[in-house]
Amino acid sequence: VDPQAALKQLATKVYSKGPSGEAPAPASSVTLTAAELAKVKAMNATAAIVLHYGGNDWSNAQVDGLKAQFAKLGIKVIAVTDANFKPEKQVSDIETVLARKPSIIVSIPTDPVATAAAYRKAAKAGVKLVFMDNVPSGLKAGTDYVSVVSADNYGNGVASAHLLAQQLGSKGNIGVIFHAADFFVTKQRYDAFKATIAKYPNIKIVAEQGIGGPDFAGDAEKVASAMLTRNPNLNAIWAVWDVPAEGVMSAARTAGRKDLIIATMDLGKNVALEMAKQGGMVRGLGAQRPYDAGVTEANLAAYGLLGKKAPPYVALNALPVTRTTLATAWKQVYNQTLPADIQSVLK
Amino acid sequence: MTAQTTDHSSLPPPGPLAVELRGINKAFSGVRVLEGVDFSLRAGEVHALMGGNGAGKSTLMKILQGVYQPDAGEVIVGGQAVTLGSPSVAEAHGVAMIFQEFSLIPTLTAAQNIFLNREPRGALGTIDDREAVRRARAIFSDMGVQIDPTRTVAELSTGEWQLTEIAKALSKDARVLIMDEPTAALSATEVSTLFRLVSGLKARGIAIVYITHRMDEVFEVGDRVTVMRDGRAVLSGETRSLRIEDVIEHIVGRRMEGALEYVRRDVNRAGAPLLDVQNLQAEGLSSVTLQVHPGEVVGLAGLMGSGRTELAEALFGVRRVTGGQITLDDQPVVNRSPEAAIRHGFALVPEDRRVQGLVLDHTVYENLLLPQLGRFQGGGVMRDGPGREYARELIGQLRIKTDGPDKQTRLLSGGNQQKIVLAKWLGNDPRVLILDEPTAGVDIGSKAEIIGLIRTLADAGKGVLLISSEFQELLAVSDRVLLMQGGRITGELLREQIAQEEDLHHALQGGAVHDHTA
Amino acid sequence: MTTLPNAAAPRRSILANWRSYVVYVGFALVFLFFSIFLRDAGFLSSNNLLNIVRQTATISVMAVAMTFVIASGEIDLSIGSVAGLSSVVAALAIPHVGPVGGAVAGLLAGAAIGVINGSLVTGLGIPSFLVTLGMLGIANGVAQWITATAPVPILNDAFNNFFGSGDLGPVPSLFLWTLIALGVGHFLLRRTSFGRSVLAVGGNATAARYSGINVARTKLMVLVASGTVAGLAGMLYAGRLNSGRFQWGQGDELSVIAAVILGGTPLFGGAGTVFGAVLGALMIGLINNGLILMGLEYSQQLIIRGVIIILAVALARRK
Amino acid sequence: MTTLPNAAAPRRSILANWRSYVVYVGFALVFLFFSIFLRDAGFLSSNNLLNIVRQTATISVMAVAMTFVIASGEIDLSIGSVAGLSSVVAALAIPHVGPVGGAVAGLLAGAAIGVINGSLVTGLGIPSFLVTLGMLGIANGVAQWITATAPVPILNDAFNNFFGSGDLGPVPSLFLWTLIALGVGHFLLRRTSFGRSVLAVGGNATAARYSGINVARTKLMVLVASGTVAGLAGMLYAGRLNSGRFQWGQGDELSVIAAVILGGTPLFGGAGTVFGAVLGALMIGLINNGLILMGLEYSQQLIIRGVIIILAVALARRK
Ligand SMILES: Nc1ncnc2c1ncn2[C@@H]1O[C@H](COP(=O)(O)OP(=O)(O)OP(=O)(O)O)[C@@H](O)[C@H]1O
Ligand SMILES: Nc1ncnc2c1ncn2[C@@H]1O[C@H](COP(=O)(O)OP(=O)(O)OP(=O)(O)O)[C@@H](O)[C@H]1O
Ligand SMILES: [Mg+2]
Ligand SMILES: [Mg+2]
Repeated sequence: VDPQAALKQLATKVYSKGPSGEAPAPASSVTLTAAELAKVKAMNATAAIVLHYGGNDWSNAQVDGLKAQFAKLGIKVIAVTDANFKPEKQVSDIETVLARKPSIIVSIPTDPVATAAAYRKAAKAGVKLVFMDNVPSGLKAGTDYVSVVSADNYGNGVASAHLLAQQLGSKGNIGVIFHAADFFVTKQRYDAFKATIAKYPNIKIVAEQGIGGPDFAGDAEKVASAMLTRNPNLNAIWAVWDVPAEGVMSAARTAGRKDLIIATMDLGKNVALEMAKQGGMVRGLGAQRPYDAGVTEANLAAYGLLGKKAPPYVALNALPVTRTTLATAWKQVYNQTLPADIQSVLK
Repeated sequence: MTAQTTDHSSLPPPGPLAVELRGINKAFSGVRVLEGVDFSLRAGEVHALMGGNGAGKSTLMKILQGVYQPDAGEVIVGGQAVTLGSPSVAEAHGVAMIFQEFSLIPTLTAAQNIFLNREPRGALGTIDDREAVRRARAIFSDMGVQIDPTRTVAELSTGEWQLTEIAKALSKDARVLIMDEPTAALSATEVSTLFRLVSGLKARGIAIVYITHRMDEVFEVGDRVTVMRDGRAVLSGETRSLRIEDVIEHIVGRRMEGALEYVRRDVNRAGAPLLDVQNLQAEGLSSVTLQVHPGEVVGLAGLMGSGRTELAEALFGVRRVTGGQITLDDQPVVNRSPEAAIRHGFALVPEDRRVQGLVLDHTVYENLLLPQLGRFQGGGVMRDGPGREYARELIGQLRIKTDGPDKQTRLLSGGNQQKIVLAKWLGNDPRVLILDEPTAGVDIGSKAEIIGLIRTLADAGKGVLLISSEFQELLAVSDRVLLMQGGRITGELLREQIAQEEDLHHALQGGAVHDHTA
Repeated sequence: MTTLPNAAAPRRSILANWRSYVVYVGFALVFLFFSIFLRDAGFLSSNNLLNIVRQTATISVMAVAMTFVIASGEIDLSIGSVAGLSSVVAALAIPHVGPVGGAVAGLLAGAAIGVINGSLVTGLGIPSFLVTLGMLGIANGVAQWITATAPVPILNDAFNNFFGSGDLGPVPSLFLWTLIALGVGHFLLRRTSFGRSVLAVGGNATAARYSGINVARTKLMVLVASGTVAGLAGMLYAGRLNSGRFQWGQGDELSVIAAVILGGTPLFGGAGTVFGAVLGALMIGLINNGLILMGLEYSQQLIIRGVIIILAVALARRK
Repeated sequence: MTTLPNAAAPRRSILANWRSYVVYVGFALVFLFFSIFLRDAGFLSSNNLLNIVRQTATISVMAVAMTFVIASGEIDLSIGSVAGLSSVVAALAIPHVGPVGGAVAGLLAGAAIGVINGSLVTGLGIPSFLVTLGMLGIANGVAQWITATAPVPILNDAFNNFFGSGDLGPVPSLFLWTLIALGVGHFLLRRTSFGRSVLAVGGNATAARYSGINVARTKLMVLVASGTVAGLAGMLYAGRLNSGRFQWGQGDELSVIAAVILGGTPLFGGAGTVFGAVLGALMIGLINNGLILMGLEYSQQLIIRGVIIILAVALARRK
């Protein structure tokens, strides 16, 4: 396989399929006319954002995009909740938020089964639901919820695999650190990575271990340290998202293995900084586009209010990031220019 | 075994043996505590068990109560050899005990404690606390004491919990009742009620073991006496055939003459007082005024709840003072905390050694040094060498019976624990010593030494305020006695004005004092 | 776990008072605050108030059992994990043995862990903190292992409604479970000799033994009860979330202990109030609910929740 | 927190023995076990052993301070959050005031929280469990708020090396920090009047007060120390991970308390061993490291870790 070509393909191709196997619609297809915009504005609608977890760059960017677009639509955001990865807390959050009778809930379900009843209750109450990434089981697009906007997590896993292969020259020994929980997003990435890397016959996974959190950086550090101890000839480590990757960075530093190649997903600030360094360990990552996703979700919510027919599944394609594309990627992910400290390192 | 044989011919026929202990041996981590002790108890008798601190009295009785198992020997209850594997087994055999150490549940009420594990039941088999309160109230009123059975034990004063322990044992309908120093925290009134109750129990054929260090009590209620020393029974006989001096000699191991008699000392009361308290106000106190002169021992006499402890606490900065003035050596002092009081030259031996006096889980050494950590440090660093040396000195001086300074304080006998509370303050060189029941549970030999010690301290110009419910002791050392009642000073007697203990009783009952010296 | 003499007379009585009303006053203050500030945000709607009860039901139920554990002078850190494991056991069992069998299996799993905890604590004398901390990991690991960390859906509506999702007329079943736990717990602690023994053992184990109470058996029973009730909490989670998963209940131990302490049970044993514990749980739920309704950011919610907890206790103390 | 009289003489002495050697025996057993089973997996390589020390350094350091807190009869649940907050404060400050100023700012943040905790506990008499639980949320919320939950990179190599990433010759700086904490803590607890006061206050606060010890000040100092040391742990996290982040240290409170208890300090105060606490932390690190090296699945690691903790304590008790 030629990683170069494969990565190029990613720019147009979306791997993930919708919850009922729907083909993905591009985000660019979701637009509102001026008349529709005015109509939505006149509704004085309200929205609640019910997150699975709020403490990372991805959530922040997503919320930024949502808030910015909701502001344009004249929709007031009345609550942002954070379930801290706990489904039961999320169920409570939904129930609580419903007391304020929002017109819209934008949410990412922590657990598709456990939260389904709560979302169904919201749908019954007439709330327009727009999901991120994942849909509660049993809910139907068009009737129960408006649409789901997903990053191409599978595609990101593919991207990270090709990027890693590219950096390794298609051969070497690697370690894999995955999320030891049946969590939709992280599982997709992991499956994609494994499937893709298997196409490189000279890349061998010599160590593989899951981490459970909540201290993902610390857990990853311990695992990475152990991997480096057991396999002194390890060339690269793949980490399932940026926070564990930071732990890998720390482990590599203490082991004196600054030549270790790290590939991961999500463009967090710390990994971006490492990537910006000349010879930094983080050589490639697959990024999502949370800001754009947020904007798209807000627009889809407006579809819901208007009763306009929405595509059931919208996906934003994966964004492979390397040192050379860092600045532009940052803009795409966060809708902001690259922070000064990273810029200064990049030079 | 040096048990004396006494002439039984003049005695009424002895009742059946309720309990017999034969050849009991017990050691704790290799240290022999009991050696071949024989002890017998008849139905309907009060058997006084005596001996120095650490002689093994409590340990022997705990074997009878099933708390400890003997290493050797036999326990015979009601004619049957029994194995008392736990307190509940002993209870099933009709044995109940008033423990010397705190054995109530502090978070439960007095009534709940009294009926613990034997709660009165309601209709549905649920426990009926109201009934328990009713019965507890009846028991208390039987005992002639006023304790609210709905108060939690943690809120009770030392004397009150002692009475609660007694009430608990009384409510059990035991055939054998062990009382381990039941009067250590009681004053005269409660003691006489207790004796009344004991007579009643005796008449009902209940066998009673009565442990005490107060000589007068033995001869008042005891039918028989057994004296222990160093883990052996060294004397046993009918009370009426024994002389007090003999008993003391067997306890202490030497003859002691006049140890508890007053030695007249000259106190100059003309000069400025060392401690001058004017109109002191605090919760439980109303306008207390008193003086202590240098070299003077002032006794505080009062009944339970009269406010003596409150006064001590107010002076020492434990209890918030709401008015009045304390002057020490013409300098006004304000003691907002014990820390300040100590800085100003006060020392307090508190009433309750378990709660206020000791960190029971710490070693003897650690407890002895606690009030003077500052003295044994240089630049913040503890100098354990001199500290240990000092602790050994104190252990020797007060004859504290312990395997060494590193023994856990909890494992010492009650009287020896009390000595530590006293010893803590000796190194501090205080100006004013406040002693609240300093000899509670201390054996007669040590008591004499402590009294001697108090005199020595006073001779060195210190002022001593002595609270004691034992009038014999109070009169042995006080140069002046203040009477307290209801939180105020109600009278003052020079030592010369008091001829005998009855005068003090009388005075406290509100009567005038007969001036024998006139 | 030995406690030590310390009956500082004046502090004692403050503590006694403190215990008796802080949670009531605190609860009232917090409730009043939100009632005024969130008048228009639906805070006082009966549905929202029932939500609070629903959301705190698992914590409330476990807090009732934890009151006994803490009152007896021990601690149980494993409850959250046990709830998760029990939910998984029930979910796996239901397709084979039906809803009743599944519930029994889940409860038995909890009880079995309680027996292990209790035996290790009383038999070997290992501090309950360590035993139950170890068990926290074991139960959690087993739950993850037997499900490969995947959720196990429960399709049986009877089970789901009975335990967590249903209503009895206008009353959510979770409300009833809370009431049952409260009633049974309160009765046991106040009106039975078992409850009395628990308090005695926690207040002074030696004295309790001298009074003929079997200290070891009492502690064992308390820990078994705690495990079983954690199993029940697992059923409630499973019913509410229509599935069993290792995550249910994770981290609850701290919330549960907090509810108990907030309710006025001292951390060192010898006293306890089941009523206070449930009110403590409700108060935490109340605060969470109110802060979300206020539309605060999560970070601000965290800060203000912390401040309110401290403030409520401090203010109540002042009165 | 008032403790109550409880004259459990026999259990005490068991505990005393227990305390003195369980962690040593347990540590030795675990070490031996892994040394044999992981001979070929690099377990005994000096680098791996140093890794264990590195990975447990923050826990070890906080465990030293927590030993004092627990010995004095209190608890501090806020340490993990405080570490996170301090790391963030330092990271934000460094670009403006340099590495020294940044470190000072981080430590001061920890100390300030300690002062607040201590004042609320001693001044208002609120149980430390509730105060520090409230503070856990507050510190965490503030850390999230001032960073908008984003990580704050630290580009200053001097800071990073000094605190967490560097080595002094062959010795990692984290090892040195552990040694310093151990040495200072052990000395303070065993050889100074402050340490004696802490133990006395935890053993019997009333008796300590009657002996002239300022109980409130002692507890205040202990909680301030705990906050400051949590701040130091925050610096170590920051240096090691080259950034400040609100998540650093989250959930550490339970590991730290576990290390202290495992080390032999009783949960209810009056006694304590700094040496044991550090060994307890190392033992937890050892187990984590060994299980990862064994290549077990995460769920299996959880189970076996729990079993080992219980087993190590139980076996050591038997000896
Ligand atoms: N559990 C124990 N472990 C070790 N030593 C003990 C234990 N219990 C008692 N001892 C020791 O046994 C000896 C006898 O103690 P005991 O309490 O029986 O004395 P006592 O005669 O009741 O004294 P006192 O008059 O002071 O109450 C003491 O030296 C005491 O230190
Ligand atoms: N209701 C209560 N709550 C808490 N502590 C109490 C209470 N009543 C009494 N105490 C404490 O008990 C101790 C002694 O009280 P009290 O005066 O009733 O008994 P006493 O010592 O036998 O009498 P005396 O005043 O003659 O010494 C004091 O420390 C007091 O603070
Ligand atoms: Mg005795
Ligand atoms: Mg008194």
